[in-house]
Amino acid sequence: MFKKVLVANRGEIAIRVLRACEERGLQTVAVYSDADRTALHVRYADEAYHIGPAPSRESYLRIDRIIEVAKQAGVDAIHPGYGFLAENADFAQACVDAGLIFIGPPPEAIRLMGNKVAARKTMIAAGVPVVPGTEEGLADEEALRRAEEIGYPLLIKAAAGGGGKGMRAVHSAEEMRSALAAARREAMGAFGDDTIYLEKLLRNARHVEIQILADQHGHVIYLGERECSIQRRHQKLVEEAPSVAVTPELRARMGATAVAAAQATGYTNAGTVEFLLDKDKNFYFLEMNTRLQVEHPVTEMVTGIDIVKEQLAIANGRPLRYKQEDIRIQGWAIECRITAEDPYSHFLPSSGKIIALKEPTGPGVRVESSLYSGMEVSLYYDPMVAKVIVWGETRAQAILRMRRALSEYQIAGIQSSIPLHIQIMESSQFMWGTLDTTFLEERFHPEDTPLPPEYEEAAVLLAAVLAHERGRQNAVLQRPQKRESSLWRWAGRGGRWSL
Amino acid sequence: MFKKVLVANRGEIAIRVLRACEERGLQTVAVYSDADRTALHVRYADEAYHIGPAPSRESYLRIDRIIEVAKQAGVDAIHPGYGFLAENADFAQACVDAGLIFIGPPPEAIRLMGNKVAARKTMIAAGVPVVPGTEEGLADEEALRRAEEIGYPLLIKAAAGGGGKGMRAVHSAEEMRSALAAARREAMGAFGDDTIYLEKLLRNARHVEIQILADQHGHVIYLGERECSIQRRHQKLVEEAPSVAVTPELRARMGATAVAAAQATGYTNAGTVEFLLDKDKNFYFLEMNTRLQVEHPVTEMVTGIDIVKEQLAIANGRPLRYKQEDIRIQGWAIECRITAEDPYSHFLPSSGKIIALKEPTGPGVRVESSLYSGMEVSLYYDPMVAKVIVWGETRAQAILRMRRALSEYQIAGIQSSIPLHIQIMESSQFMWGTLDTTFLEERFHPEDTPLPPEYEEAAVLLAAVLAHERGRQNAVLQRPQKRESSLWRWAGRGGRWSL
Amino acid sequence: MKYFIQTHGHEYEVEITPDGITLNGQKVQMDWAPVGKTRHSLLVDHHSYEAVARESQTGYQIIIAGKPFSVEIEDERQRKLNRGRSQLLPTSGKLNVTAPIPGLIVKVLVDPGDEVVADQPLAILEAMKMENEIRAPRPGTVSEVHAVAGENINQGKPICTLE
Amino acid sequence: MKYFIQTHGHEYEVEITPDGITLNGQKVQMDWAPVGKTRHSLLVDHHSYEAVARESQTGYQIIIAGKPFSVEIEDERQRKLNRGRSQLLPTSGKLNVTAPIPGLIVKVLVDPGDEVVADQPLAILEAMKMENEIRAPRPGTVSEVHAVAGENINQGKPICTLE
Repeated sequence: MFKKVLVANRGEIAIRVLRACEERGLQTVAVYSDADRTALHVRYADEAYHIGPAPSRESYLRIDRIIEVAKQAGVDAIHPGYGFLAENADFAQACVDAGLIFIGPPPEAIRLMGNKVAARKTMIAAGVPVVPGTEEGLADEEALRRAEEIGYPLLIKAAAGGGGKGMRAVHSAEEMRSALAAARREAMGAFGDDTIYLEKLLRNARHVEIQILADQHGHVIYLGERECSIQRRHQKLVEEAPSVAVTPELRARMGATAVAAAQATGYTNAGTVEFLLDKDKNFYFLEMNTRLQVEHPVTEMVTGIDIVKEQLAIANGRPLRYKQEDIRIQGWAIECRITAEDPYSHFLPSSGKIIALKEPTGPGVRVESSLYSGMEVSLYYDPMVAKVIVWGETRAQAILRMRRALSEYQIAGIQSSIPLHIQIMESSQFMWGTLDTTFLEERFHPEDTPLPPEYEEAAVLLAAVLAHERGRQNAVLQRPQKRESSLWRWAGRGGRWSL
Repeated sequence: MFKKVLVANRGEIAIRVLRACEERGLQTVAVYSDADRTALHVRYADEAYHIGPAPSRESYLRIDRIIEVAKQAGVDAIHPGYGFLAENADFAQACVDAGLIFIGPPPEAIRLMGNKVAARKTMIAAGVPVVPGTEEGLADEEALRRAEEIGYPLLIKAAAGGGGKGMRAVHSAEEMRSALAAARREAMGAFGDDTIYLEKLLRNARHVEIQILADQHGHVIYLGERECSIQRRHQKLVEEAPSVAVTPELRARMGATAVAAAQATGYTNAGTVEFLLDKDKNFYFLEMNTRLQVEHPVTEMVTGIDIVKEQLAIANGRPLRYKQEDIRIQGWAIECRITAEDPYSHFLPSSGKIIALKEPTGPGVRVESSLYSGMEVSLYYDPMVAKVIVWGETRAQAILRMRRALSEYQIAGIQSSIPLHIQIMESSQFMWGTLDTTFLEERFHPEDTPLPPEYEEAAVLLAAVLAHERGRQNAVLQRPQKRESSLWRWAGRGGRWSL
Repeated sequence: MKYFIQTHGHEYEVEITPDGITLNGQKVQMDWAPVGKTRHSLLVDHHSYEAVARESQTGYQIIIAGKPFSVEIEDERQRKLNRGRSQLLPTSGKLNVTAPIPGLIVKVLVDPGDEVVADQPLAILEAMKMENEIRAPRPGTVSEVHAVAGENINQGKPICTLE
Repeated sequence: MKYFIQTHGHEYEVEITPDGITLNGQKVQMDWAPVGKTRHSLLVDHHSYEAVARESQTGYQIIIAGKPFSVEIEDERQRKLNRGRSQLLPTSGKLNVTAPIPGLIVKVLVDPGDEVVADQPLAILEAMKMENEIRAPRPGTVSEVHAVAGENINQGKPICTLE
């Protein structure tokens, strides 16, 4: 039984994992870069160690520094969160070599699933349906030739990829060369490797994924599906569980397939098998994420199972506490990813100091956030700064609750994706649930949702009042007499500020 | 179907009700006193109306003003929250007379249950077991005589009472006269009525209550029990659902009794039947609360049912959406009431400005709060300013999660009950669940839980550093030279503040 | 005092006098209460709004119910001053297109002499691991290109100049 | 500089010099980062603490992990000054017992001449609808009673005087 855990991550996921450890009575160790000395995860952990400068290559990606801190702090286990080193087989191996428990799958499973070609072969052998496509490592000319065979539209994908980086959709042969160049450039920048492969782009398909849990004793179960079709540039923005497109029968089939995929790779711990689901309810293996996912809370909300705590139990060698028949899906959960980006200005990343912050709460609302008042949001790391997750008895109730929660969320000092999320929640297409992965970019038109005119009038009136007050104060400062009483002052026993 | 609701309350419960209305797509109206112009409920509602000065007698208890605002704003229905006018039959009647829907039981049921003697008689007739005691309106001499018949210990209770006001426990005949005087004084102050009655005090009994829902079509169901034995001066401090003392068989019996009690009074909407449960699992009717209760969220967390939304549906004339067999208790929920009181100084009410605030969040944590940074906590209203509710798969998990949540809760500017709650959650007696209504006052010894010495050392070091920095700044101000660089300054690329 | 206000392409006129406040000539009943430095509670004819406001160069950035409003404001005096200056605004003259955030110039998509239309991508800037397109704020001719691919560029530095 | 610190009945000595910081003579590695005005992050030998601190009359009120610490602090200079004055502290002289919060005096429980022990209730003060007992901070004789039942009393006003 381990007693002390190092969380090799930052941001909301580090806090998520720290909380789970704390609730299990485990001691916790955080690591931080120069940019994160006052970050919430540092303040939350029992202990914290500095590991380097702000750029992640020099801190959160430094396997050597993290293993060194783990030894210095005397931890038994390391949780990698998601991103950074979470799907780095060398890191998992380095943990094992240092006598530490890696809270995740064995290095071999990470390596196998990280290699898209090997993963594809393993899946085909295990009877898992896959999307038509090529092997990795195509030269440009070969890619052009193979593209004709597969047919357009298709996707160029980075072999080392993940998170939509180095991915491009191509709709015709003419676009192919510039798309190849862009994908390789982005892949090289993000992963130091510009190897690419091609995959058929399924039109009007949904992104539906299955959460699995696998213990070290050969038991594998699935916790139902998540619908993640609301994406922008292949980044998920909104996720929900269950999916309106998945019937109990389909859930059982997809679940069994995901379990078979995990078993074929000797998988343990929590993982996710991602599928494309087409209109005819055919599903195709996309990839397996060998780690905790950003959107895991929606599954937690509808199953009542704490996935991070199960990760700790599995890593401890415990057998699963649940059988497949114990898993019940209750109600509906939705997650919105709050990013520091300006949705009104081409989603440019936004940085700055948080000068006012109010996060939503109340019934059925959960916030996973790295934000605090006074925080400097920098451009060093992923722009996702918080997540709002809601639960409702029905999908409609969950949507209404999400609208309520988003309208309560106040972040001043940076631009955020909140206005976009509000518009998605108010769009009739989203409410009908007719989603696919092109919904956001092709069929969602934020400008179709007009802002209520009374909000605009309130903003106009507030601006006038603030300008008026500022003018009055300036006028008073210029005159060397006692500050004159404001028109807006406390008006006696009525107790109201009013004109 | 009503469209616009006035919430005749303030604080966390007003916000709770406003959120439920918002999630049902209803328009909302808040009312506020002079003290509450910038309160969260005013900022949360669609509309807000001023109703008078800070003292509640001149604002939140002004039936005439509230009905007038309801007409002016064109609302269809009024939700009273808890406290203030929630159990005032005249208010419910005034709503009905004004053509407004009162979101609660009919005035007759409120009146019947508000009269302790009538309620007792009705319960006895319905076969509900009651605690041995007297009728109301005893003179002191008669009370002394009847006390001998009932036997000590006993309780003096205010006939108009509620919330522990005007209640006194008496352990011997000698204490009786001064206790009578104190109870009458407090009852007169709180309710303008010093009528009292006596009730046997059951030793080592638990306070266990049953939540019921009753529609306008004769259906009544129960949503399981809440354990509310952690009390101080008859005020609940910690509540949980389910109760460790209640077996499924006992739950069914108490539930059926609560349903019979509701049916005997023509009850509709949400209500709570309070029982004392003795060590031999005998239970006795205490009183019926004809309103939403402070602790309703723990029931919501374990049943998945939103009680406030059900109140709205019932008031709209809808039949209940649940049958008794649909109600499942899943996991465990605990609530801690956060009050503006100093637990280290005889629970003196604490007022002041909130200068720093961080509320807990994350998996399984719900906060219902009236607090905001910059808020002036006044002495005009109830000292309960927030509630923390957690859900866990087991009671142990819920306790650990509550500890985690409480340690995240930072309120600076006032004293709060948080330290006491942390100590309760850390006490082995609470963990074992061996509770009764005397637990907190007689058997809980906060001083037995020592503060970890390393926290004390950290506090000492911080104080030294702050004093040192202040001294340095003063020294610099006195010398007319350039501000000298702080020992604590950013130390270059290491990026740490350190000595 | 009269204020001339623009937001989302709509124009408003607000007048504040000791007698009251009018919006486009209509009297409104208004109750304003600041909550801390940046937060405000407004009751406009009893309708409640909570807003977060920050000053901007030309007015205020205001968020209400999660929705952002860029509000530009002039009082009578400023309006007269600005009217006099309006010929000088670079609606057709030289305009530097600058980096809105610091990052790496991945590619410059235009050359001197190119005609561009409004919203046409001019360069690709990488920040936070994602590529971002820098677009033309208005049509024009590229007169100069200042940035080169591979360059780390600071916020506010010019990428190219339009004429 | 040396600091003499008391909290919860424990005494500590902290010394801060340009070379480092010691607690009761033991060297500690410490990293302090303020977060806003009242919040502080401390790393003491890598152990992380988040604290909220406010100044008090004699030191600081500090909350760590929900637990409050009243910390009294003197530096070397102050300690010398205070030592000289300590005879003047009213440990046995006149002491006014004052209302800790505003409220209504419901009842006064002592009369002039009464002997009281520490913690004995002296009066009942109603605030927030609840009765609160005002207790003797130390033993003594009641020399004067200033408050009367039914009186609305302000914070800090004397209720009675002990000798």
